[in-house]
Amino acid sequence: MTAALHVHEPEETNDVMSRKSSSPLHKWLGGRHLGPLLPTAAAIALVPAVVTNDYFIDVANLALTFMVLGTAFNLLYGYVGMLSFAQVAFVGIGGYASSWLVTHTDLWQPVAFLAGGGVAALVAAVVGAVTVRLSEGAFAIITLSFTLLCAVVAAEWTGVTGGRQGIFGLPAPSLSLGPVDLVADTPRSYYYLLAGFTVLALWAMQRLVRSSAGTVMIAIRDNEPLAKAQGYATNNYKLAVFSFCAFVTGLTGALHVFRLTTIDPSIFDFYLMQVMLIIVILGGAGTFWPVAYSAVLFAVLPEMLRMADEARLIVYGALLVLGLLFLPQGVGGFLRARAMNRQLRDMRGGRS
Amino acid sequence: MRTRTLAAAAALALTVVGCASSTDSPDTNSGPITIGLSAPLSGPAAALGENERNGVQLAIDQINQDGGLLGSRKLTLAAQDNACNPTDGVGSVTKLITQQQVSAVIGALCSGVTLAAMPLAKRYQVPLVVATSTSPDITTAAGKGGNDFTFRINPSDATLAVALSSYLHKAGDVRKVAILAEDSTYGRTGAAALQKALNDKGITVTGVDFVAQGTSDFSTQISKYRNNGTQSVALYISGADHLSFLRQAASARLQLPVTGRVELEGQNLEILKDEQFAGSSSVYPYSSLIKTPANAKFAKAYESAHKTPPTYESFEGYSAVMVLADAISRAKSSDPKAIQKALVKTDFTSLTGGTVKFDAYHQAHDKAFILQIKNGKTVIVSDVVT
Amino acid sequence: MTATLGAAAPPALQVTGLGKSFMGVAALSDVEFTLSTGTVLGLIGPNGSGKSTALDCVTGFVRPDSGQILLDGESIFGKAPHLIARAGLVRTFQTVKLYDQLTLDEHMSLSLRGLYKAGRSGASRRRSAERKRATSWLVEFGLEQLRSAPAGILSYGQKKLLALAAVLVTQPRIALLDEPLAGVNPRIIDLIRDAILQANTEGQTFLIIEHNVEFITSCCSEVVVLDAGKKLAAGPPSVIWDDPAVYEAFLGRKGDGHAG
Amino acid sequence: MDATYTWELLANGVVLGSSYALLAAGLAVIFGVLNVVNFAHGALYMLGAFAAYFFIPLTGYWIGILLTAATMAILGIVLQEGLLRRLPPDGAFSRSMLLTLGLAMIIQNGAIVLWGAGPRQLPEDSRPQGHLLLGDVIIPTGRAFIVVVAVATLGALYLLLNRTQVGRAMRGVSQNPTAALVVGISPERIGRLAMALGVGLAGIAGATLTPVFTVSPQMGITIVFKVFAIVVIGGLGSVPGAVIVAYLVGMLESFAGGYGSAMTQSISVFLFMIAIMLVRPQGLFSTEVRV
Repeated sequence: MTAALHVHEPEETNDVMSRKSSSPLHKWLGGRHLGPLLPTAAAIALVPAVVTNDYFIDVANLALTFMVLGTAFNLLYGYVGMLSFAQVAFVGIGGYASSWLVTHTDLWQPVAFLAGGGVAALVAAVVGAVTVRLSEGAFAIITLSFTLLCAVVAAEWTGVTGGRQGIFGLPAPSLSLGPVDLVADTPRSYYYLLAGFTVLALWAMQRLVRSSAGTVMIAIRDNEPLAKAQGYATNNYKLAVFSFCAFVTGLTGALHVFRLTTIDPSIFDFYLMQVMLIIVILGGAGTFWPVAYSAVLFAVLPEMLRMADEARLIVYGALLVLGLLFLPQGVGGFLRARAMNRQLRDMRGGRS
Repeated sequence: MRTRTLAAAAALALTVVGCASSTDSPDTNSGPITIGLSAPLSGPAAALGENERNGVQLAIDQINQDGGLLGSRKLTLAAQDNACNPTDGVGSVTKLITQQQVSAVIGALCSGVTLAAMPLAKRYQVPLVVATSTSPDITTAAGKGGNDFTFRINPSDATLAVALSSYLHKAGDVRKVAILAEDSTYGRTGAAALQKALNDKGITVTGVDFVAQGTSDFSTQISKYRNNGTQSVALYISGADHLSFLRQAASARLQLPVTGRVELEGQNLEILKDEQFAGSSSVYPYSSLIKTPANAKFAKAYESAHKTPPTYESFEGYSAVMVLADAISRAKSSDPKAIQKALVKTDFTSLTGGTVKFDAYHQAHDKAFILQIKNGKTVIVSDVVT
Repeated sequence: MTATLGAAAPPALQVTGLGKSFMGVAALSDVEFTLSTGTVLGLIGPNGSGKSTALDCVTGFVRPDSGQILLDGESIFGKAPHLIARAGLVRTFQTVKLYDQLTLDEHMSLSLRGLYKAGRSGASRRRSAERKRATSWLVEFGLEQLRSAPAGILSYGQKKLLALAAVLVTQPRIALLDEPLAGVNPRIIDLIRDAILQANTEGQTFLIIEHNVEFITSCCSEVVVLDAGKKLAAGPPSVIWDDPAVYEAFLGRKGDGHAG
Repeated sequence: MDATYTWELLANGVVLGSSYALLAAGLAVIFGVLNVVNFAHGALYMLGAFAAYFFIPLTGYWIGILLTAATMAILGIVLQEGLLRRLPPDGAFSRSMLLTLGLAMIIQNGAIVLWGAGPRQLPEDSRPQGHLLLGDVIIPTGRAFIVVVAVATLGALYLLLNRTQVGRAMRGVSQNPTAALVVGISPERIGRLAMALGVGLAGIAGATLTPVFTVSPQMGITIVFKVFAIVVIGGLGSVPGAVIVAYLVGMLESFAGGYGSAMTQSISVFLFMIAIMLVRPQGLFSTEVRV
């Protein structure tokens, strides 16, 4: 899917501004933007060493899942400006596709997971082909309806989805390498699997937003007509990013349901979407790491706020409203604005 | 930029570490015995989960009043919300077992969550007592099916459906039945079981409609029943929808008896008393009208605490605790594995007068009841062993 | 990019019979004009006369109902905006459009990457030439100090300058400017006028919508007057101002309608 | 299955369509004038139903409906002044969508905390009694009232939008944001009025259903998505389009459910929407021009 992003692009950035040169590998990995990834990866790696209780490992598992889901949604909404309510549908589609493949075929699990992402991307390409050209509102509502439709199909298409009850008893992902048998059948072992995937996914997504295609994505969000007037096939970009995010989201969904060992139509519940929205809005739409960290916060927060779901949703709703009113750019946007002001002061200082 | 990121990463690590430090130390030989409950306490099924929790709490209070178990060790309840979805469900059960160190888990009301909880019970070797989930797959996987730690005390829908269709067949005046079920595991498995049982008895099913939970308009279905020769409507819907359907049927003058899994109590009963629903019946594993001393005591205590008669979920929650208490006493230990061994040998008299004994698939066979409305009152027509 | 432009070459842009209606109301009918290579064509008319609609039709942002639009003799009628832009028709917008969160440098390079075909062929020599050109425009407009600042912080006039620079740096076949002077102070008007004249001297072709009479008179070689969606008059500026019909259209309808 | 059945389905479709029309018209007004996709519409509809649940036993049916409409209209103004108007202007469109989503979460779950998740019904003596007989078709009075209220309300809305200065200004604004200034009405006033109308209509829709259905905090969840679909099919922001499509969808659902199953009924509107989007992405009655 990323290939499509490069239809229009040379493989490297050619900003007018010259950049510090570095080794080709370092540059390919992300160059100067690699910075935040490394400490984050280190923190992720540290968790199993300090957390002894399985339950908290499971909370950490959820945090990693939210990190990828939130970041993928951030890519769409924060960077390209597409308010897609279909993300939760892609979680479900990836989950169902991989579950079906594992329970009905002899496909190797990692391949089935990737296929789950692939199916999600494929569906996204079809949905996107119709919707990316529509107005913001129509896009939001149609992606929302698509999610609702997915829930109905999941409940109805009993032969494939197991109906209301879903597909259950999913086997733990395993990998046999000669004498070594790796099985992710406990929260702890699953954590390693998820952690590896999360770091990889974060790296890929951050690589995308820092690339020249990423600049075009921001351009589309900030002013789509201008991007068109500058010769960019904005709909193709939107379609490609939509599909790419669906792939990442679908793959995350696959890993999520195999951790739960079951999938049923409740995967399409609006709750997950609400969580993704809050993560992105309060983290700061269009800022990469603040959103990733806010995902961790909103996975851990329910543990700190010991309250019923209703009360928690009231708190979330209030946070959403207050955030939009008083911190419209989120924490990330606030920090960025502060950094920018400092930079501007320096610039002005330099001029005088 | 870099320092900020480092700070954030450190905060992230600290948050998780902070969580980890609050782990309790296990203690299985003295102090209170903790019973875990995973049930929906929020979302559309919250009302049912609340009923179950009330039943569980009542049982625990009664046991504690009578001096507790294993020589005056008190029972405590650890309840976790599972919101009726597997994500929260797995979290709730993992938390009960690994953090709150429960001796056994009761749950998880919604079949989908129960199916997700079963592997956890097996992995951590903690008994899971299923009290209200209806999916037949739970029993298939339990006991001989491979999951030794799962036990179910509520009857399967298939047996209830067979009992109901036998009754309808014998009663003789209903030969065409429409099924209206909610779009949930409960509704779908119930509807499928009843459809099969009715067909076996030669009763025609004129149609099966699955409505989304929270559906408020049933006018289309009501028109259909009025016009396609349906003689009775079997309901597998719950909560607000149940009442909603009955009211709309009443005001649209739908002259049909209802059957299926109808709660013939409370607001429903007010509507069903009317002549237009004459001959309505229901099959239920429980009724507050059951005339056993144990049940009378339970119903009275429940009603004084909650101002309403106990529901099916309250009964099952209460029973689950009682079955567990019985097993703990016989095991002479609050160790989960010992409780599991004792549970297998359960022979316990239920509130209904039936017997709770687990078969090879860890399925108990308590009594169920055919209920009917006569002269504006619910009466028990017959009971069956499921 | 055609390098050979002999006497027999078709005009840069030829529009004939252009029509467009919204909800049955004609916004444009039978509009025609011709733009020759190397010239500056002014498109004027009272508010709501259809100038911007005409520009939108030509650049593909609005799909015209009828007519013919030829760029160097080839039809671009009804094509998608980004394809028309890549073909060499590059525009600015009446309400200045920029990417608020992107830096000035990023604006320039996005514009070059999107539009300047040579920029994508990867010849590093060419790319460094582009880079130099971008820098020189920013210097010329006094924006070089702010090149790594996001465009959102610019003043209105600076935004207009940046939007113009982003078009001119790509050296498009035709630059279409929608009211480049509206709302900016005299100092910036001078900057913009000078930039347009300088680019024109270097061979740049322009189509400009503008209200500033003095600017039109001094910069345009040819003017087309639109009124109520129809072509009212055409000719060199000096001739046009003497046309009584034009005079009436402007004075008789002053303040009528809303932004068009 | 005969003529009576068809007539009965038709009558059901009209009743269903009337509810949808009230909701969809409100949603379309808010979108058209304020460019806000109101995610809280379902929650406000639920609030309207609860308001009527409290009012009707005290005041009777008709005054109860009026009181509900007035209360909800005031709530609309409060929401506009207290929240929507205070949104930062950049990117206001998606922000307003998310703001109303947050609002919906608060109202929805607040109602559960406040009133419990269980269903409530009006006491027997507060409900409209009896039923109408049209030929062989039985229509309960409460359901007939839905149609009466909807037609009267939508008629009044039509007059307001087409015959009054402020209404014309509102329609003008939906096509061009500066139009209100031209006729000399402040955009703030237009915004307040739009929210008052939109939320008031949602309230009326909820109120008319109170005597017929049960009232519960979850009642707004599913219906709001359906109404969104209706507004999209009608052409975002087109009030007449929304009303026409609402009745069409009412019919469609009634017949899809009547001759198919409840499941065909519930997905018919979304399939209809997808079909329309493929053929006419801007909706059936849209006046929008998009590239």
